[in-house]
Amino acid sequence: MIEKGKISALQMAMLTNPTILATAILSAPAITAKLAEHDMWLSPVWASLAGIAAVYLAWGLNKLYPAESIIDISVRIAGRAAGKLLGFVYLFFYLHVNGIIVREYGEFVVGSFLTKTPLGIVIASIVAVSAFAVYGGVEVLGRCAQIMVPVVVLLFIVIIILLFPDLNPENMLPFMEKGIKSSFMGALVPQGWFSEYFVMTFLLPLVADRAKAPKWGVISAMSVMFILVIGNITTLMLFGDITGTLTYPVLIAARYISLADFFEHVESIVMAIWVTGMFIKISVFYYILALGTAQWLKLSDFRPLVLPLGLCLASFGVWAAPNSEKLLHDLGTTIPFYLSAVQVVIPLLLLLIALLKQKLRRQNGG
Amino acid sequence: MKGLLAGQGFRYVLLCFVAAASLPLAGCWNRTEVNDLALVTGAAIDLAEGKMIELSVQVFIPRTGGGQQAMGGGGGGGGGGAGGGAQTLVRSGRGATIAEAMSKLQEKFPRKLFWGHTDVFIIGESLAKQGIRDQVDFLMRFPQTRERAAMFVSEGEAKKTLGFHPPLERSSAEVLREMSKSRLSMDVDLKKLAQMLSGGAGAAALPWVEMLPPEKGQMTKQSIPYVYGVGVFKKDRLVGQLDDIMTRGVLWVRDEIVKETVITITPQGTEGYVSFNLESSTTNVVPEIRDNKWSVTINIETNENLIQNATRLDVMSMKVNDSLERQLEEEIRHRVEEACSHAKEMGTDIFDFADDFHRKYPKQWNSVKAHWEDKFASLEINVATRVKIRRPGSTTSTGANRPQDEVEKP
Amino acid sequence: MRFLRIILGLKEWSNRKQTMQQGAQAPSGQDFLAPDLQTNEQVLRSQYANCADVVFRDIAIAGSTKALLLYIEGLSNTVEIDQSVLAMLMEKGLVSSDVKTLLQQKVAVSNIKEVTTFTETIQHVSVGNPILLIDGQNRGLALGLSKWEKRSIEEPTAEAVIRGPREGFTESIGVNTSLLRRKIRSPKLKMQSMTVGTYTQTRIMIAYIEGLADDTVLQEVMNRLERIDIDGVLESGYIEEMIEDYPFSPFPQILNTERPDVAASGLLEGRVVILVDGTPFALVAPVTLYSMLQSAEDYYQRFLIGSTIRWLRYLFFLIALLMPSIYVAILTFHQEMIPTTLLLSIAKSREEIPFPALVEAILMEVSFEALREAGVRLPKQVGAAVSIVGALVIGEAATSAGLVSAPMVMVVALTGIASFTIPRYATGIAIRMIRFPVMFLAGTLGLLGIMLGLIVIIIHLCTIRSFGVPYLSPMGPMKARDMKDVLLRAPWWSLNTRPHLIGDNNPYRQSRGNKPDSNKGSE
Amino acid sequence: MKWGSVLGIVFVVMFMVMFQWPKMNETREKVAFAVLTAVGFVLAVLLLVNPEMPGPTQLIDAVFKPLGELLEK
Repeated sequence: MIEKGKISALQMAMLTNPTILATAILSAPAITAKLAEHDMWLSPVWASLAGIAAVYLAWGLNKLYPAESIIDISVRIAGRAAGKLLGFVYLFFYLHVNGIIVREYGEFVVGSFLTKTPLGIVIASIVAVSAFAVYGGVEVLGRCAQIMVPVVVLLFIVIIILLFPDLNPENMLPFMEKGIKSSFMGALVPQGWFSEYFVMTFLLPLVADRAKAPKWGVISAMSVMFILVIGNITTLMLFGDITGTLTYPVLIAARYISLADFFEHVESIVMAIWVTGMFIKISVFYYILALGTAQWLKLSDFRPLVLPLGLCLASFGVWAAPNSEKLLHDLGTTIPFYLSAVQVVIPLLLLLIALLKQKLRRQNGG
Repeated sequence: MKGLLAGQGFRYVLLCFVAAASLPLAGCWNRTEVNDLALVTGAAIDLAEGKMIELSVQVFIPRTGGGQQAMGGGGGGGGGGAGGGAQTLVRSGRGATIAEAMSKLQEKFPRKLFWGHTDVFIIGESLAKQGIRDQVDFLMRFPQTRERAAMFVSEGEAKKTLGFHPPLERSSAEVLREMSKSRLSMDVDLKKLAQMLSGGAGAAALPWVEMLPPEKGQMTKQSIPYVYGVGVFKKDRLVGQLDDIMTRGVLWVRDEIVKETVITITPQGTEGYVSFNLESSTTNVVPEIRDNKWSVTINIETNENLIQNATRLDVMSMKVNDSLERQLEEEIRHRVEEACSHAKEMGTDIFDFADDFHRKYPKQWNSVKAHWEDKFASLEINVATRVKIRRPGSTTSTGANRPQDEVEKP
Repeated sequence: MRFLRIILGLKEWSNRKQTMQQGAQAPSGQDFLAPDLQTNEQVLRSQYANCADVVFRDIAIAGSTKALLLYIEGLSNTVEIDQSVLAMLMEKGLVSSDVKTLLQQKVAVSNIKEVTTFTETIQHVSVGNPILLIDGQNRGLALGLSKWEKRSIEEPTAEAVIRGPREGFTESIGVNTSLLRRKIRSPKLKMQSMTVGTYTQTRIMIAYIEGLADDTVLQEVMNRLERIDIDGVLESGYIEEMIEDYPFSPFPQILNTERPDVAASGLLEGRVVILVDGTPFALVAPVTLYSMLQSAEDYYQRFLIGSTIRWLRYLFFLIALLMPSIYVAILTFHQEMIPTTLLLSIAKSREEIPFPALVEAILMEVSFEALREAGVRLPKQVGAAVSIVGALVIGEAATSAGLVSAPMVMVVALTGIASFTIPRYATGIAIRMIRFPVMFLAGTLGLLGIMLGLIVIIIHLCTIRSFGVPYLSPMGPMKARDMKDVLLRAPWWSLNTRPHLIGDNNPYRQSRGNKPDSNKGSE
Repeated sequence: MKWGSVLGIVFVVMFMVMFQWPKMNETREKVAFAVLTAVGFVLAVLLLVNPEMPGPTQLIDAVFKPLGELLEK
């Protein structure tokens, strides 16, 4: 085993929760509002189906090969040459996607907080911090998540509660104005994020109490769905029709908080939530990238790869998009399909092939 | 450990050196000291000649503050000199757009303009008549401005309202801010304005600012701007205004009327007045489409407290109480209906009936969306009011100041 | 090339491990005592050449057999030697000169050990036990008559409490073990002795409760202690640094305490206590960050108060770490976060200040630290004067001269006070040190920098372990059961379990149903 | 400014090598480390010189364009 540490199923759930939530919570309301309008709060519910599918795909593959991740599993199922190629595709995919994530983080920070700071510095700083965590291995990541996630969720709830006086429930009506279709369309983008639950394929071999893993995976996906629904409902009740025109509705919502004339402008809380969540998300992707590369190259340790991959990651972050508009556009159109194609469709095919093979073997044997 | 200790120590020193070398590279990009900021407390947007936008800002001057007030209070011996000199200054810049005006304005300041504390935006009458959508777009887009900043439209030039030095508050912007918060008129902030402009009703309303003429003997600069009614926008253009009383009517319909609103009526058969203080009120707007006939019913339920009785009526009697309630209901209905008919005249749905229909009848709404204005003009509006007088105030009888025999017994 | 190798750490520096075995050891080969007194005396005299404080006393047992009494002046109880040893042995009519018989019949000393080697002899002499060597015998007697001047038990000054025992450890290890033994009277309390330091030959005691302490932890402690090869140990700090898990961490991974009650409570939770001779500070391991933020008194006050104070302490822990950074970040990056009125008054007070906020903060923090350090080092009488002058100069004059702004003085003062609410001095220092890099981060990246700094600190805390126990233990990895002693200070009747990973051998401290209930008494 | 950034990247790479190189024992690891570091360094410098360089995102965009148009609004 390349990673000697073990995590609990609870820790895995806490790692994957922000992995999905972090990017979703800020931009989801705006993107879903564009397509689903008043039914935007329903979209995460549909989208979470993709997440649950990804959890069970990862679990299904893991049940066949308990100690291995997709990198080795693909070799087992598709043969050496094709499997290695597929493994490379996955590694490149995770490097690329993580680059996009890092870029999203950078664009948010530069766009909303540090307008004059060079993007490269912002990206480099978060990659450096993540590298520090990844270097510690999965146990450190798991513990960090266990400490940070409850705080992040608590802060999020605080923001929602502070917004209560300004919410207007009437904004949620009319319900299903254009039928169920629009909320489905709105789910197409979040389903891409939810498909990221497939990262569990790398974490499952490291879980100590394996029996609980699928349960906690689903709980994690449901909690993400729940928080997204709450976030969407809140922004919808607050902004109504203009939700879709805002870049980061949750951020604006936090700016709108005003309590007793003194407690104002708490968007820094949103930044704290987002930075912490993003840190976990980037670290998890970064970690599986390093771990997967070590598995692919059959090294005995992933740590030597952490720093060079960090350099590549920061570069990919800059490379991911020429500008902020293009990034946001791609995120709202093609990237979700890219995500689910690699993380749901390909694993599904692999799983089917593997099950077929097993059946054939059994028939031949019996 | 292969006895690397010495080598390792050296390496750590070098690592630290490299890390330290990267610090100066990491400059301080966004850092601005408070000393280098000009805090904008309020801004006015006007139309200048040649379709230019004139942006005026009111900037806080930190030096002349009352920092020493605690000391100078008694023994200072009137050292104040300039008589509570100005704490704010106003400057303006022009440009084709607000953004350009803003950069022009920046050129006139040695310090960086800071918009994070701008609580008040005032739009000049002439600009409002021309359309405000582009300006609102900029204010929503610009990252520094607050979505909670109060919006106003002013009579004449908006810049003037910033130039006054109110005796009681720190700046005229603060005066407007406090007034908008007390909700004597509508309280519209940037977010609400953006919502109104993008809403289906295609109408908006902003509190209307006028100047309060100074009392005799006071310096002219000590007058204050004050809010009187609302300016009404069709699409994004100012088309008219409603006075204070009619604004109340609008507030009743929008369910934005607040406590402490005083209503005075002259009861039937008496001379003199009775005043009531609003305790609580809820408004419920019910849209209805029957046989392709569109109508709304506005149900207003109000609790009032009696605060002054300048008549001979015995307000403790249930009969008088009942009749007063009926008369109050009538009064409120009258006000609301007046506001409605005025709005209809202007063809602006400032009550957002459009959204009520949209919510209840999405299909029908979509078919009239394009010509809602006409539909609104022909809309049947019913007002139903219910008033309860809860308390007669601290004196139970007609009052301590009127002999019993003068009291009119019913 | 050589330079490059050095930076890359490739150069394997010659194995220059300093083995200083010669120290106080006797020459090997002839380590055993000779049967002939003259030889023995010669060897010992050569070992103790130029040691004027070593006394060699020739005596004749019962007037005939030659013997030698050897001790160091000031370390042994001469009165006892005279009365119980010399007087008895010199008595006439003593027949046997066999060591065993002497031991049983004549020497009126309770603590006597036989020594057979020079090494043992020298060890006993150095701790103050007089040695009696007798002609014709290849063994000697070590008489347990050591006695030296020591400080009496006093109230511990570094860890003061309002309610709680007032006795503290002293520099003498015998007293310290007795203090522990007086608190835990069970024979399950074990104490293993060890000597560390080639020259100082410092005694250390590893105390633990059998059946509670984790065996692997205990074994790890022993192994690490045995691995120490150092010339001398003058304080438990030496030991602490030599056996830590993460020597480069600013956070202490071993708790030091002056209080026997803290050490005893650690023992009861399954921890291991290391006592070092010559210092009043005992070491407790393994520990977590939370035990660093707890004071003994939390457990002596009523639990509601204890919990409240604990929360207050967590809050001030964060303030001590972040307050100046947040002030700098908000003031220079996020001015919109300050309420308008407050910002206006800060703007007024900062108007004449020549320094940027970051420089101002660092200046003030550094001078505060200097003031604190001076206050600790100076004699008490002068210390008070220094703090008064310092406070006046920095607080009053600097503000009125317009060098620093009044809000900054408040921030620094509050931070200082906050850092003193951390009951463990070592942790407090760590926090004070980390504050500075975070301040720099705040100055370059604003609140984002603070967040990143905080994340790095959390990662680091998640990484380090104290003897195998994760440093943030009941939080990450999470253990709901232990939260009752972290988020709260649960009442004693419900603090029924020992901490996870530390006291797992015997997890239950008490029976259920200890909750007091007025209806219980008359059953 | 660009040269300053290149210098910064060189510093980062130096740091990485100094930190990681002595800790590695296997040749395999060293090769992987060297190759990845080189790739990262070259990519970083290229991006500094030409930030508009077309990247993998454009490729993905082209592949998934038909699906993406569903969401175009």
